[in-house]
Amino acid sequence: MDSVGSIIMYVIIALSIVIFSVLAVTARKILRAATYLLFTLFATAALYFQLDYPFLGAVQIAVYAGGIVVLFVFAILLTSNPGDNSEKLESKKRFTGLVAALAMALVGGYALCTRCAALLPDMQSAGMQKIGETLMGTGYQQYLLPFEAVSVLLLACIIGGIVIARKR
Amino acid sequence: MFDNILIYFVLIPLVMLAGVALSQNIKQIRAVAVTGSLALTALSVYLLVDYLKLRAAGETAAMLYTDSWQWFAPLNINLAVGVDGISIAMLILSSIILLTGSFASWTIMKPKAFFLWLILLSTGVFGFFISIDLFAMFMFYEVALIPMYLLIGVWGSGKKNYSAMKLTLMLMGGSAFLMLGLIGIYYNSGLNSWNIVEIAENGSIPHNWQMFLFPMTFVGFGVLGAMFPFHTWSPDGHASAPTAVSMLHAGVLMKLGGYGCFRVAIYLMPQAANELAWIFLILTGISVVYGAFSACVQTDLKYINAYSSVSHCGLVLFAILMLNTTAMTGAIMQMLSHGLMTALFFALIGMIYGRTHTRDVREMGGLMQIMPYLAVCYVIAGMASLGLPGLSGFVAEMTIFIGSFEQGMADYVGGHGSLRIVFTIIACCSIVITAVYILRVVGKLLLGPVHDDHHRQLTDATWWERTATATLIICVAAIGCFPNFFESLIKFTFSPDIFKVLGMIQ
Amino acid sequence: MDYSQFLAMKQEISLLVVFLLVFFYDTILPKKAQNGIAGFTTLIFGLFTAQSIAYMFCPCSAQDTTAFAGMYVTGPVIMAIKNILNIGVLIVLIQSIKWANGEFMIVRRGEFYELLLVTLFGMYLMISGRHFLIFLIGLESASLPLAAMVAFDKKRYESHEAAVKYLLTAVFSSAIFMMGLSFVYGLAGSLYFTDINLMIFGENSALAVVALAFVIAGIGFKLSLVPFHLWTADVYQGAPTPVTSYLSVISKGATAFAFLVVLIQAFGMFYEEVWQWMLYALIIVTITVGNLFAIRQKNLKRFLAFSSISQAGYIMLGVIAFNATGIASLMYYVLVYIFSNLAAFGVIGAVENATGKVDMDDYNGLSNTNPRLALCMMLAMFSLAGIPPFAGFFSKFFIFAAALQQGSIAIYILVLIALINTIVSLYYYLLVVKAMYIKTEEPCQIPAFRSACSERLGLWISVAGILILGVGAVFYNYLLDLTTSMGLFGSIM
Amino acid sequence: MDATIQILILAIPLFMFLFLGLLGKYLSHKLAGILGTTAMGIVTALAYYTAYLYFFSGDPHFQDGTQRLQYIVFNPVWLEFYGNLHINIGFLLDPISAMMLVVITTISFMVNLYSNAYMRDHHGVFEKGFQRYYAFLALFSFSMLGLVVATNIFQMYIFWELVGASSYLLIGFYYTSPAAVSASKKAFIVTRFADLGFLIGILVLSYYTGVFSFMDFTSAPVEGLADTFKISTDTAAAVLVNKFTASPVPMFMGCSVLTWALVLIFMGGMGKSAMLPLHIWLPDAMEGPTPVSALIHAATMVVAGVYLVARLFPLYLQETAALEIVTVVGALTAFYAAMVACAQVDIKRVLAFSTISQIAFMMVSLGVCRPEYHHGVGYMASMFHLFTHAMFKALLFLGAGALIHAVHSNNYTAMHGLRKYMPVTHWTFLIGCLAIAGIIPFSGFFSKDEILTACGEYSTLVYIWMSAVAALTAFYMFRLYFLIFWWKEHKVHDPHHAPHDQPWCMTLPLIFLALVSCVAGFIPFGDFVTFNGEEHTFDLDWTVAGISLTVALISIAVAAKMYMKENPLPDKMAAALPRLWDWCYHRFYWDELYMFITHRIIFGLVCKPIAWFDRHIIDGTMDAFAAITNKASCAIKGLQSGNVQTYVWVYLIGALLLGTVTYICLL
Amino acid sequence: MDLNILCYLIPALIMFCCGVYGFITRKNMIAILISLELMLNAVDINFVVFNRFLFPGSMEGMFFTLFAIAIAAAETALAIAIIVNIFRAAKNIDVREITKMKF
Repeated sequence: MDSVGSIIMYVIIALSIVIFSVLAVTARKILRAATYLLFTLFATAALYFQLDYPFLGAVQIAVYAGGIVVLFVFAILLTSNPGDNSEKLESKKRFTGLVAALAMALVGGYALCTRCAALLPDMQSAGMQKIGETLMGTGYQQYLLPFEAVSVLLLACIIGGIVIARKR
Repeated sequence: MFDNILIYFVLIPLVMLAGVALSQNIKQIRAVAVTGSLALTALSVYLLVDYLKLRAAGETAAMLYTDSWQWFAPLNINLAVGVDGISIAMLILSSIILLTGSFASWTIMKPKAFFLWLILLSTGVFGFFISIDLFAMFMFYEVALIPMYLLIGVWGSGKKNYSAMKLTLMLMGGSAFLMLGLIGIYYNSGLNSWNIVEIAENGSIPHNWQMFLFPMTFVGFGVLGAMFPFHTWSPDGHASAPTAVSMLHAGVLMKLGGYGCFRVAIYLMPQAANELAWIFLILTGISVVYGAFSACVQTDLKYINAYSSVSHCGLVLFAILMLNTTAMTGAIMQMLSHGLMTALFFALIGMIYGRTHTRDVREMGGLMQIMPYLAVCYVIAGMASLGLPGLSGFVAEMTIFIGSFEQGMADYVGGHGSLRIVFTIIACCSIVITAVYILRVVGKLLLGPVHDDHHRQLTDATWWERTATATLIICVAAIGCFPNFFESLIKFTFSPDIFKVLGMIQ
Repeated sequence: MDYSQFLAMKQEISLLVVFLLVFFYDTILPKKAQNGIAGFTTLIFGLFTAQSIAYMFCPCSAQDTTAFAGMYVTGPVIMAIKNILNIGVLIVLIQSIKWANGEFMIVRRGEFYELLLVTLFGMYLMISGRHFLIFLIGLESASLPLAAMVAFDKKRYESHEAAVKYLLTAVFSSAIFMMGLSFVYGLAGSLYFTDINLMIFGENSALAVVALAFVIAGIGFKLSLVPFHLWTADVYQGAPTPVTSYLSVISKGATAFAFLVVLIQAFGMFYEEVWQWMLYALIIVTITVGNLFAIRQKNLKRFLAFSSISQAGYIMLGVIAFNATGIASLMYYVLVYIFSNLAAFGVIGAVENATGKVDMDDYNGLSNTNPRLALCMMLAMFSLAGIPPFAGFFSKFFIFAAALQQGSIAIYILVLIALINTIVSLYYYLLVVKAMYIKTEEPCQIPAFRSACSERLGLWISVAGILILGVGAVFYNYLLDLTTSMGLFGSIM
Repeated sequence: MDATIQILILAIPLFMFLFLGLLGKYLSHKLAGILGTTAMGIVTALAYYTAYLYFFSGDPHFQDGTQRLQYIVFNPVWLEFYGNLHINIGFLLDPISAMMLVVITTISFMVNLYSNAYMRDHHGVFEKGFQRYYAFLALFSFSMLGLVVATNIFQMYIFWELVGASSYLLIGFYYTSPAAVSASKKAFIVTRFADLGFLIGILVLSYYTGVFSFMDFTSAPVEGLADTFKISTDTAAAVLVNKFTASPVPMFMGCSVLTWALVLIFMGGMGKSAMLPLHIWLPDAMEGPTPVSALIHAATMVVAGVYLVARLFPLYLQETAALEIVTVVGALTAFYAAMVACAQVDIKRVLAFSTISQIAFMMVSLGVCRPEYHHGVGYMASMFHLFTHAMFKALLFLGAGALIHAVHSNNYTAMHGLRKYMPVTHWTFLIGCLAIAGIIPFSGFFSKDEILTACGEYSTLVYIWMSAVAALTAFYMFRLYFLIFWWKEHKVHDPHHAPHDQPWCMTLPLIFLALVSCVAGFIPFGDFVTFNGEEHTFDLDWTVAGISLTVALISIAVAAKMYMKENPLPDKMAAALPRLWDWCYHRFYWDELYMFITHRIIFGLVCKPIAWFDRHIIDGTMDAFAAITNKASCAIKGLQSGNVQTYVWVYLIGALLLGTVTYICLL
Repeated sequence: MDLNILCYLIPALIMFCCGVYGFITRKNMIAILISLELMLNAVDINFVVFNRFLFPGSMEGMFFTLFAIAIAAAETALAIAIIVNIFRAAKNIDVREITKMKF
């Protein structure tokens, strides 16, 4: 039996996730869409906090909200032609989009509903020490290798981004 | 490796390829082509003599000169070679037709590339006939097919693009089935071997697999053997192909089909062959008369001959399906006979076409007065085709009819249905229809008054053309006059196989 | 924390060393010396390849090695796979020297090589990774920098368009893939392949099936299996030719291996081998649709894109075979495919560099003006079509044979469909041959030209491969020995 | 016994064929003619010698008391099939083959000689292809000789085919003339069609007996002499490996298999011997040079059918149903041909129909022959008539050739009243006509009389029928005779080009054959040829002879009345019976019927539809595969719309479908 | 009343579907990118939720999310670079205009 507070908290988070997601993909103005995205990301971070992953929530806010959305805003400003920042959707596209989304929802929902019915178990929130060791460890379920690998990936993306974005 | 005589059937063409590639002018190319094919002919004749000697000395193995070199060892794929009487007959046929084909393409344009492809094709042919490894056989088979595309496409005439593509695709379609069949044989023979002799002797392909693999292989080879309804590549292909290619294709490549049907489909899967023969008997029986009837109303010389090939090659497959020694002997004879005679036909048509620039019988006439040599040769070829005694066609057809009738009556009397006998009689009817279309062409093309006065200036055959045609005529007549030599060669040498096959059926 | 585990990753580390050398060459050396970067990279990559191949034969590498608690595995088979890729990359590098030395490329050729090496690194990780996180990072490293490479040809609008399409679909695909992974994680509680394989044993819930479908979709995207292939043609057409050839052979080959690993290692124990049936359907659709699209193409690069789609279908036959022969055949197929396709791209690249023409109609009569290039192209086409005695025939035959080893009727039908499709593919490969050799009535659009030494070298190597790899049985025999000796559940499993 | 002579009989013509065929164009025309004629002369001498040895030497191989034996001179295997089935090329000596040797070589030699002059124009210039002509004649002689001496049915078939081919070559000798070309084609194809029946008959026969050899069919070996056989009609001894006697006797569609085989074999004979309804080629075959007509289409090849039946006669005797068919076909043909001959204008056609009619006589004679009737007189009569007919018909044809050569036309309208200009031709022709009409003492009288006797023994109906035919024969032959030599005076425009008798090498054969026709009737044929080889003396049945003689004389008188002098009677007759005349003139429209069957039905309803079917359905199907592939390719091109959103849509739906479909299938 | 795992998974799934919908319907490429971010984020939530509810003992899901965030960042950066690039080339970032290559 969860506490009423956590349920209320959950309802708020879930509702905001759903509502802001929908808004993010339906907003006419692109800048607004980015803003709704930001709210969605915040709601996600809140979810992480609620599920006892404070570190992850922090990372979510820092990277997503702080980094990516800012990037989006810059990009929007860079690429917007005056006057055409509102878009109209063709009805046909909307239909196909709806079909795809609903199909996905149906399939995914069915798949999840038939298999998953667990309740929230107790868990000790992992400390930074533990997280650090896991990140830097080489043992089972420790992630030094991905950590190193992702660094290469990031480097490559930086190089790629530079080479693409520069004017020559 | 080089102490096996058979390997030279592949090596000589390879050397010829190199020779042609290094040649500087057309004379050298001709020299290489003629020398090489003469060498091949000599080699095959030597092989024949030596083989007969071995047989006379009491050699009873199914295949002689067998040898095997590891190739893809983990998959048991070897380069296994070996020949029996049929293979030798086919080798002789191939080398003679290559030789005459070289003469027939004496003045071809772009000779270097032409001969390269032609010799590559014959490499495939020779390799196919000496191989007793399914994989190697299949590989050589495909090697022989693909040069056709360019040979027809580049040197052909008429709607060559269409024909070349159709021919290639249809034959490759056949080989698609074939590949499935061969791999299926490999996995289901219980031996994990690609060696035909081993599979035939020790393998046991389960019955239900045979029922699946037999049609695959038979259709696969049957496409090349111009089996109804997969024959339509033949008229267009032959009509568009240059002379030497038509010769080799009708003369040798179509024999690959019959040979393969026998060597793989029937030899390895006799039970299925026995049970499913009726389907293919109907198809091949139809081929025989259908091709002949179609030939009756064609106006293009090459179409006539192509349909005639459908008819004759249909007879080959038909006879093979009789599963009876006599008929099978006849089938092999028919392969030899048809190979030589159709090569002769195509050579002559090419020569006539080269002069008149038309192949439409309606636009020619009275050529006997203009080019008597070619005309007489054409008549001889026609006579061979309609089965005149003294020429090869008669011997082959009669052997087939006798054998088929024997089997058909045995079936009928034994209560196994009258399909064989009915189709034998239908096939017999082809001798009349053949006469109709052959004489029709001879009458229209060669006899009668000269149709086109422009043709009067045309010349008769040149010496290389005479060589080519005379060689083929001599061969046709030799088989026709001394059939027992050839027939006993074939029968004696392959009867152990066939008796085994039949033994397994009964 | 045992950092010595990195020592197991010799190939990756050497590759990174190469990467760093190139990176420093590019950034530190003065402008003047920059002209040599193409040659330099090719050279040291060549050395790296040689070393890597040599190391493969070293007895010390005959054992499978696991590192990072099973997150990373290497062994003879995997090294062979990587070396196959290395050889391909080396040829691509050689062929691209001329292009990279072009005036337009001067400012970014260093980055080209760096990105290329990183993507290769990513592929290494995909092949060696036994944990989906590593796999994902590898996949992304192999995809994202490629998007940048696709956009390299800044003059051409198509290049940008291709990059956008590639990137957007790639990210979408990885989202689907990760969704699938999340389901897998939900089921198995671990992302280690071995754990998944154990936990998922006999699993037949909808969640598992959907998860598998998503994972296959994510990887199928990189392999361009139908219906996840739609980006392929546009990207191949838009990308610079060396990048296209890289995409079509190396990226595809690496993913094929990775796919094999994932399916067999992580999902092999799935309920009734569901993955095989999924693959079954995908193979049929892939081969057929790829072929159907290919027959109408006019642009050679686009044409080869569709051809590579259907080839991917054939490659998957090696996976569905689910046995040692299948693995060996798959490796061999990829090896041969690398040589064949690179020969084709070598010709296209040479012609494009010299004249800028990539349409099939431009090739009409090429045999008259550039007989050698035409010959190379023809050999490549024959090899791709599976015509003996060229290597393509052998690879196709063996992959069919491997698939049929399963022996079920279903697999026979599958192979029959594949075989019938080879007829269609033969048709369009012959169209190229026809253009070059038969349509010679009009003068050729491409004048006679002399291709650069590097291009010729690349072509020579490719053609030699086409001629030797098949008839010379050692290659296939070696691979088959390797996979059988390691057993079905050897390092790759 | 030494076989050299017999080998030479076959080898010399073959060699001459090859020699003249290959090297002929390097020889002068004259030399070629001389060589050919000489060679044939040698062969004739050898054949005579062989026949002499056979009939008169009394050698135990040939004769056992009064029983003549079949003797195989040589018989090497040519082609083996299975079991005892093998084709041998051998040389069989028995009464009929010995007789045929004589007939063939005689006529052939005469024709060779005759052609030396005939194949030139009036200035002595040889015709183009003269060497070729002699080569073909040699080929024909070889084939025909091989046919008659065949030791087994398949050898006979082989030479049967060769004879057909050489006939084809000779009919089409004037290959620039479309009529000759089509005639030769027709001859070949019609006989080929008949040979199909022959072949199937052989197949049936050989399957059931397991042998090809005539001796094994029809003879019992004579003890002590391995290659000598006694002609036997005894069922038990006749067939060696006898599946026919298996019980129950194999039946097919209500008849025994043996009947089927024999009828089918007879079909071959019908073709070669131009029996109804396969006779249509023979009149057309007259397009060939006239000596060829004499040789092939009168004396030798066309009687091959009769010879075939005679050869297999012991087998036919076992299945009289087949013999009935022979009789009926023969009787109908005889009457039909005689009717038609009455209305023809072309003298060679008249002779051709007369030939058909006479051969039909022989057929009927065989058909009515039974051992119990007068010691099988029909068989002997048939062979006798074959012999005499060969002589007088060759005579008539050669005479006609002389006429044609003189007036350059085949039609009697160009001749009329030639008797004064060409006396030798006239007289010899008259002898020929008398012989064929059956006037004593010419040869035809004797042989025809025996035939009618045989018919009378068999059935009165057949006897009356055949007598009527004999009457018609006398009528049309004398119609012809009178129209050529009488009717009205010949108009000569230019005395230098008046018709005249031909040089000696043309007249000599005429005279020789006329002499033979005069005396041959007195040969005691029964001493040489009987159905079972035993000598038997047949006496003339004077009742029959008297009746037939009377009838013949009346016919001749009618003919004389109608045609000796120019008068309107024939036209009136024709006008009185317009339909009959029309049908006779148009040969009862058989040709039209055949044209209809071949062109409309075979070509129009079989070949053309098949060719169409092949091009449009079969080929169309193959093309349709390609078209469908192309269509499919175009149909799905929208998938690749270029829009990345479509791409991911397809991607997602694909992935979802993959999952759901698999899941559903798993359930 | 207990909060089932589905209570967390379903919003994530909806988020994902929104992303799908957005990708397919939006014209602006940046908007498409935003949709993609939603999808990736939904996946992250899934991982975390599964980790928390089903396998609280380990941190696999959490770390996957951690790396996924990094990857998403890299992706976005690169994507934006490319979009800016094409904006320079085509003066337009309407995805429906970017269809020069097709069929």
